[in-house]
Formats: sequence, C-alpha cells, structure tokens
Amino acid sequence: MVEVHPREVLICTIARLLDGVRHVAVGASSPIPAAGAILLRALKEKAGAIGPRISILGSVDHNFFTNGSAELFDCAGQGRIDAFFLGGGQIDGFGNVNLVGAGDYPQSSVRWPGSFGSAYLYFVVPRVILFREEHTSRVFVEKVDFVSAPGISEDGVFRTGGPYALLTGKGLFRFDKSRPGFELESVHPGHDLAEIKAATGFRFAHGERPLQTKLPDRATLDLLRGRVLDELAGTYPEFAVQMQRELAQRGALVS
Amino acid sequence: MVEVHPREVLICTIARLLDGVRHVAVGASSPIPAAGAILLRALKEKAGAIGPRISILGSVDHNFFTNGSAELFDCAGQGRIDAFFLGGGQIDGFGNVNLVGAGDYPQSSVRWPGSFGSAYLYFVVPRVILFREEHTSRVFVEKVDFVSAPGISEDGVFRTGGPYALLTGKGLFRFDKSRPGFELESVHPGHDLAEIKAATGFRFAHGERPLQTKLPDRATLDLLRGRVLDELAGTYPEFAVQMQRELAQRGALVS
Amino acid sequence: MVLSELRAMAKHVEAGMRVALPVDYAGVSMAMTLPLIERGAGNLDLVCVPTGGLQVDQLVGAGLVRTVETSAVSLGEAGGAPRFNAAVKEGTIKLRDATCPAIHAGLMAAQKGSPFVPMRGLIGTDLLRHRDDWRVIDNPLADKGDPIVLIPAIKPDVTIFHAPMADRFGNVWIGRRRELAAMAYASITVLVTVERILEESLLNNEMSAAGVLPALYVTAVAHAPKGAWPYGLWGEYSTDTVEILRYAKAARTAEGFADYMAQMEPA
Amino acid sequence: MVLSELRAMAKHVEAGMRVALPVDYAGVSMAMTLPLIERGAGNLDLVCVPTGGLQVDQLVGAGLVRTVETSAVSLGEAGGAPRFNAAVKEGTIKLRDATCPAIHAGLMAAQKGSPFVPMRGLIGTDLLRHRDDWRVIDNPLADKGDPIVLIPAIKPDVTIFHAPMADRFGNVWIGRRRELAAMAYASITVLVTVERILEESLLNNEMSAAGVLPALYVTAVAHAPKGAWPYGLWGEYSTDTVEILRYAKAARTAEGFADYMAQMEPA
Repeated sequence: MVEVHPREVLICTIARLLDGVRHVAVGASSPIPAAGAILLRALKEKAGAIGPRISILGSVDHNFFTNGSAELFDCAGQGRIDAFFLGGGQIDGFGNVNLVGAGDYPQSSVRWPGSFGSAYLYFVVPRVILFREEHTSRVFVEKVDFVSAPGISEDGVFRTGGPYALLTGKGLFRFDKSRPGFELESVHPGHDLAEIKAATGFRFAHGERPLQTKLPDRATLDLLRGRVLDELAGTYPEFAVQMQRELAQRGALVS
Repeated sequence: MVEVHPREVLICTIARLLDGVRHVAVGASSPIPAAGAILLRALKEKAGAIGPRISILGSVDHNFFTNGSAELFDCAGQGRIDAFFLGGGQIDGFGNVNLVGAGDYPQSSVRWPGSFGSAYLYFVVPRVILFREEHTSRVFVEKVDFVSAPGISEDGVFRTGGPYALLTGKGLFRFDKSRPGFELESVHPGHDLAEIKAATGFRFAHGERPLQTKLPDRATLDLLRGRVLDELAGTYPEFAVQMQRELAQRGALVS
Repeated sequence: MVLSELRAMAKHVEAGMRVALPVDYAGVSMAMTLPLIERGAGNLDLVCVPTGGLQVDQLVGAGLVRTVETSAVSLGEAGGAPRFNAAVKEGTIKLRDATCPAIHAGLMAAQKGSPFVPMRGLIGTDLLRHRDDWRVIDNPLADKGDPIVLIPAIKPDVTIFHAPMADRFGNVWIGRRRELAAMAYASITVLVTVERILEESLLNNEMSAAGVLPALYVTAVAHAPKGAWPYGLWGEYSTDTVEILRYAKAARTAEGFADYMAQMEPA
Repeated sequence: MVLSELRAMAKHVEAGMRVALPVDYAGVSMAMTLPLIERGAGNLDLVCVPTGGLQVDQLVGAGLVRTVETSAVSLGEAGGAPRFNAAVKEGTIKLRDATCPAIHAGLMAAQKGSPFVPMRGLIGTDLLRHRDDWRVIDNPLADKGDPIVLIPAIKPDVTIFHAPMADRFGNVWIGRRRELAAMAYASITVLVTVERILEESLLNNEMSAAGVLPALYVTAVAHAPKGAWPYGLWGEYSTDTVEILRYAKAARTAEGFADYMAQMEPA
C-alpha cells in the first residue's frame, strides 16, 4: 500500500471538491487549496479535458488580474468565480465565520487580522470551501463571537454563494443549507468519529459509521508529487520544499 | 489700428473668461475654446505665472487621462475641472441646453447627435461657458424643445456648476443665477444691440448702450498668431491652417 | 478564449441581444460590421459606450437594430449619422437617450455586481423624463431631500471592439482605453478583433500587463489588420476622413446606403 | 506636482487627517513612515486599502492613530500586527472593521463624485452591525424587499504610496496596481515615493501610458530607492521577510517597538 501524507489527503480532497468549477480563486497564503486546484487541473489535462482557471492572489504565475485588488471582488460579483476558500479563527455549526477576534468586540481578547473579503465573497461565490487544518473546539465553536460572514441568510437577501463543505485535519463535512448545518461526510485516516465529536464545539449530522476519506490512487499521487509540487513551488517555494522533504523522509518521494 | 479677425475676438474673450481656472477641459471638436485656453496659458506663462492645465478630449498632446472615457466625468465629479464648454442646437433664456433635436421627441424633425456628457458636466463644472458662433433665433430660442441639461435647478438639488457666460458670434452674455437669465455684457465689433435682439429668441437684460467687446492688444495678438496657433496646430491642423490663411489674406499675419 | 475568424465570431450574436460598442476613437471593430450584417441577427439593442458613429449607423441602416442607448450618434466631422437620423425621424428605432457618465455608471454597476449605482446631475433633464428605467430617490445618507438618480446595471450580452494586439492566450492589450475593459467586465460574451497576435504572453512583463484585458473576460479574438478602418486606431493609424465623408454622402438615402455597403469588400 | 523630499512631503499631513495607505504588496511607502513619525501629526484616521500591515502597525505604535478603517491588519507570514493588536486590546484606537470590497466601494463613490455606492453581501454580518455609517435600504429598483447596503464615499485627505517610477512631470507609473489610482482619485493630497525619476514623459508612448497615474492627481513625488523596504515592490524586489520577522519579535512590547524604531536610520 502506498503511504499517503496527511496533507496529500487534504490536497486530493480539495481537488475532488473543486471538480466541475471553471474558475477557482485562492487566497495569498493558501498552499494546500492552491495545490488542490493545481492537482485538479493536472488531472483534467491528463484526461484530455480543460482544467479550471486558477487565480492565486499575490502570485505572479497565477495572477490574471490587471485592475488592482478590487478585481477579484468585481470578478466574483460578475459570477466569474465558482469556488473560493475561507478559513476562520472560529467557525460555527451554521457556517458562520469569524476572522476578527475572540471575546467582546471591539476590545477582543484575541484579535485576528480581520474579515478580508469574506463578508462579500461568501455571498457571491457558489462553492465556498471552509478549510482549517486545526480541528479543535477552540476553532469549531457553537456560536462565533463575531460574524465576519454568515453561513446562511434570510429569504429575500441576495445570495448566490455560500458554504459548500468544511475540510479539517480530521475530516470532511458537507454543508446542508436546508437544515441548515454540517454533515460529516468522511473521516481522514487515523481519526475517528468520537475524536471528531470531542474536537467540535457544534453539533453536526453524521452516519453511525462514517466513511473514511477517499485516498488518492497511485497515478494521482505521482502527479501530485511531481508536476503539481513543481508548479506549486513557483508560488509557495517553502511549502513545496517542506512537502518534498517530508515525503522523502517517509520514503515516498517519486523521483 | 490692428485688424482683428472675428475669431480672434472670440478666442481672446474665452481667454478672459477662463482667467483664474486651474484646469479647463475642452471637447473634441472645439478649436476656438481650445485656442482660448492655450492663449490664457501662454499669457500666464509670459507673465511668469502658472497657466491652467488644459485637457483636450481626443488630443494626443493634451490628453492627461489614462482611465478611458469615463475619467473626464470622474475628474469633474471630484471637483478637479473648473471650466468646460457647451454648445447646443438650442439654448434658451434660462440657460437650458438642447443637444438632442428640434420638434417632438423622440421623432425629432431635426435630430442632433445627442446630449454627450452635458447632463452631468453642467451640474458639476463651476464655470460652464456656453459657446455657439451662430447667433440666430433658431438657436437662441424662448424655450428649448428638449432639455439635455438645465441652466438652473431647484433648491436642494446637488449642483456645484452651471452656466457662467454665453459667447456667440455677435456678443458676450453673463448668466445671472439670481434672476435667472442672461445679461448682455458686450457686443462684438461690427454688431449692435438691435441686431442681437432681433437674432435672439429669448429676453435678456442689457444696458442702454452696451459696451463693445474688449479687443486684444498687439502683444496678445502676436502671441495668438504665433505660439498659440502653432500649439493648436498639433490638435487642430485644419483650423490652424485656415486661420493662418485668412489672417494672411487680411495682411495681418505675424511672420 | 478561442482564436477565431470574423464570420465565426459573428455567430455569437443572436437576434434580440444587447450589444455594446465603443466610441469612435476607442477602437471600433469596423471589420465585424459586414460579418454582423451577413449574419443578420436583428432586433439588436445597441449600447454605445458612450457614443456611436459609423458602425451604429450601418447596423441601423441594415435594419438590425431595435433600440439605441447612447449619449450621441454622429459621424464627427462628416456630420450627422444619416441612417440613424432617418430611422429616428421615421420612428423605426427606439431611442434611449443617455449621457456619457450614465452609460459608464450602468456598466460600472454590472462590473461590481450591483443592481444600480447613483449618479449626480440629470435632475430636471428630459433625458431623465424619458427613461423609465432610471429612478430618482432621496439620498438615504442625507439628512433631508437631496434627490439623486439611480442608474441600473447595464449587462450587455455581447461586447465587440478592436484593439492593437492580443497574445495567443487571449489576453488583449487595450492600453489606456479602459472603457473597453469596463464593457468586457459587464458582458457575457466579448468579441475582439486585433491588428496582430503575439506569441509571448502580454502578462509576462509588468509594463505590457498594465494595459491588458485578461483572457478571462475574452470569448474570442480574430486577426483583422486595419480592422478599425475607416476609423483610426490609437497609436496605430489615423481616421480615413475622406472615406467617412464618402459614406456620409452616399448614405443620405437608403439606396445610396445599400449601394455603398454592396461595394464594400466582404471580410 | 512638486518634486520633493521625504521630510517636506510629511508636512502635508496634519493632525486629524484621514490617510489612505495601500495593501502590503501594492507599494507601501515605508520610506515615509519615519518622516511621518518625526512630523508627529497625530489623531490620524487611517484607511487601509483594503488591508494594512507594517506601516499601520508602526504608526499605531508611535501613537499617531485615532481610528483604523480596514479589512485586516497583519504582518503576513510574520503573524499578527503586534502594536495594532495591543492597541485593540487596550482600546486606544477605534476600529472601523470593513471588508475589502467595501473599502474599494467607498473609494469608487468618491472617484465618481457620488455620495455612496450600493454593495451586495454584508447583510447579517457583525461588520454591518458595528458600522453606523453604512446604511441598509430596500433596493428601489426591485419589486419588493431586496435589502442592500449603501457604502458612503471615502474621501481621504491624504494618500501615500510607493511606486517604481515617476517622470519629472509628476506622472507616476502604477502598472496594474490600479487601487493606487483609485486612492488618488478619491484624495485631496497624494504623496508618492518612487524608485527612480525619468526624464521623459511616461505619457509619451501608449505602452507606458497605460499604467500611469497622471500628474493631475499627484501632489508631490520624492525619490526613495528601496522605499518599500522591508516590503517588496512588484517587478522590482522581494519582501525582506527576515526583517519583518525581526520587527514582529521586537514589537511584541512597547519597549521593544521603541528600541526597534530608534535604531532605524532616519530618512
């Protein structure tokens, strides 16, 4: 059996979540989402199909914008961005995201950078993937202290986008707008439902015996460890080098 | 006495009307307003002062804009344009301007090109100079058939600009916002009050014996016939050549 | 982006579409005019950004136009636009008279994904009186009164223009004619003709990248040297005024217009 | 435009002014930070376009800042902005938390001479709840309901940024960083530092002109090689991450911040 690095599970899961999008935008410091997008494109191209357009903010190789930092948001408002990633200092069971701070606003006990474009993009990008590796009840709370961007909106509020899935270091959740809330879709290797329940501050739906997150096949791993990491190195050299080093330590590097 | 070409009277009058502005914008096919602006700048520079910035739409030498055709209007909206010129198929005694057509709208019996930017610029450029060489009761009507841009606005309507003066082939009027209406300030050489009254479809205020429009002195004429026509030739070659030819025919050309 | 040719590009235009066209000096794709007429998709709603000229007159003359939203239509030094003016007089086209910044405002609303943007001016004009799509409200941020006009988003189905160059990836160099980008941002389909197509990406250096409309917004590009003729193209060639005067004279009558168009070389 | 030097430029900034500063990667005039601190004009209302970093943290640390309007403040890879975060915790600065497109929207309103622009999103956020200057109305163009947020114009007194080059006429080359133009359009005073000053006009050819902020909008330009350091400048040099990490560590305490700033070379 091929040994798979935990981050490879995340990258391959992201590639699956992005399947079908025409244009995915990735934030400036998001090597794993970027790798997932690049992997999907490589897989599509290998299959003779057209892969997604990938815009990585702050990247030279993947910057198709020429109208300043407003263009990403304009582009999303025009319906030209199908998928985007959001993290969050806190995320709750309604998909609310807090990027501002913990405790009472404005004198937050812990202040995070701020909401960035989330308060807009969450409304207009159809497939927003919530991505946070740290899976603890500090991050996944019952109710966020500050709503940077709400997971759901009242009827009548213009909204063409919102949460699609939540990917963590322990598992993958889908967002069900109708309930609304998260449903555990799969658990990554090495983790289990009880552990996830203990580390999650909000209630979520789940099967009795959740599936394990699908692992990549050999061909996908080869593509990821070769071409994808090479392409990624143009924008995230340190991340690519670190991945290659860790893979080598595990004896998994495809040379 | 120096012979002065009628168009030189207009150009020198425009230079006087523009005195004090920091930035004047001139439409694409407006050689006389452009010449007036260039003359003012030359006079200021000769006197060691800073002349106005001149933006001539569609000119290469005098185009300071880099943000497409919206920039002129943005610039005006920011309060960065102090003076502009408007013509009009019809102009009435309240300073209303019609650039659309004569007769019933939309099936105008005579259709002119359209309102261009007048419906905005007239509101936000402090010193709009109405300029139309043809002085007939066909142009200067009691009431315009279509208001492209109104001379006055009701209280409470945001307005930082409006009509400042009306210059025609026969005379110069000032606009009095308080009345509101035009007042004849001066009559160009070769014309008189009775003729202007007969050619003007709206009522206007005037003194019993209106002044003659101030003629340029020799130094100003030299500047106009030399440097100003040379500069103008970069943008309006045909107009500059024609002026030079007519001046030569009158034996007035400064070589 | 698909590298295309003129007749194939014209097939993107369907009857009843809203089509945005640039002002004379910004880069009019005159090369697309005959293919559009050949294609014959009618009932077009033209949006002139912000004014129209020869191309608009010819599309009107060919009977393809239902409405014209514009701040002006003329042939510049060659005078009024003869087929447009005739159609106005005959009432065969519907007018949506505007003012330049209102056209820009409508495109900006679409660019931003907003339903409208507010605009100063306009109050008391007959333009406003005849536009049932524009709305006056009291500025909600002012203490009292302060009427202001809301311009709804203009979302063209198709934008068509001509530019100096594109690269083979579909990036188009529009230089400082940024209204072309505004049109593209607002539109579903963007058809571009260019003087030349480059091998190297225009995004590869910051100097050329500054003037680029990215391929992301471009549906198809076709090579069309002198594609703005008889209009000029900024930085490339001048307007052929003699030809425009010749057209203006010919097109005074419907017959003269038909004769003129018949002798134009098809693309 | 006046060709100036850093200390002279700083004199344009008066106490209580609203000052717009660009995002880390767009061209931050770090060269102006010490002159601004020397100048000592306080009670500044900063507008981060659309986020802030090192410069904001240093101005806050120096006690010059009253409010910060921003979509985020951080030192990127070097983590949270220490003096900003401390000031938030102590309540010594007022926050106007925003989201990136709302900052752009406010500048766009100013650029257009409009009192506001509408913006989608925002409804249901605590950002909106804490902003008494933003207003929710029902979209007047919709049949019913459809709440939408109005963002008032942001009109900075001063904009300060760094760019690769200007010409001696005051035209500044901003390339594709068009938010710098948006900031300038919206502002009364625009102060620019550049890597180099050219003899020939940047407007003289269409290729360079496409990336120019015209002198019309520029109050003063000063020559400041490596003027974005320790930030990088697009197309010129990379960020000095080691230096930013050094700052991040030092500025964890007020004393460490004071020591760090004291050993910086004055301009």
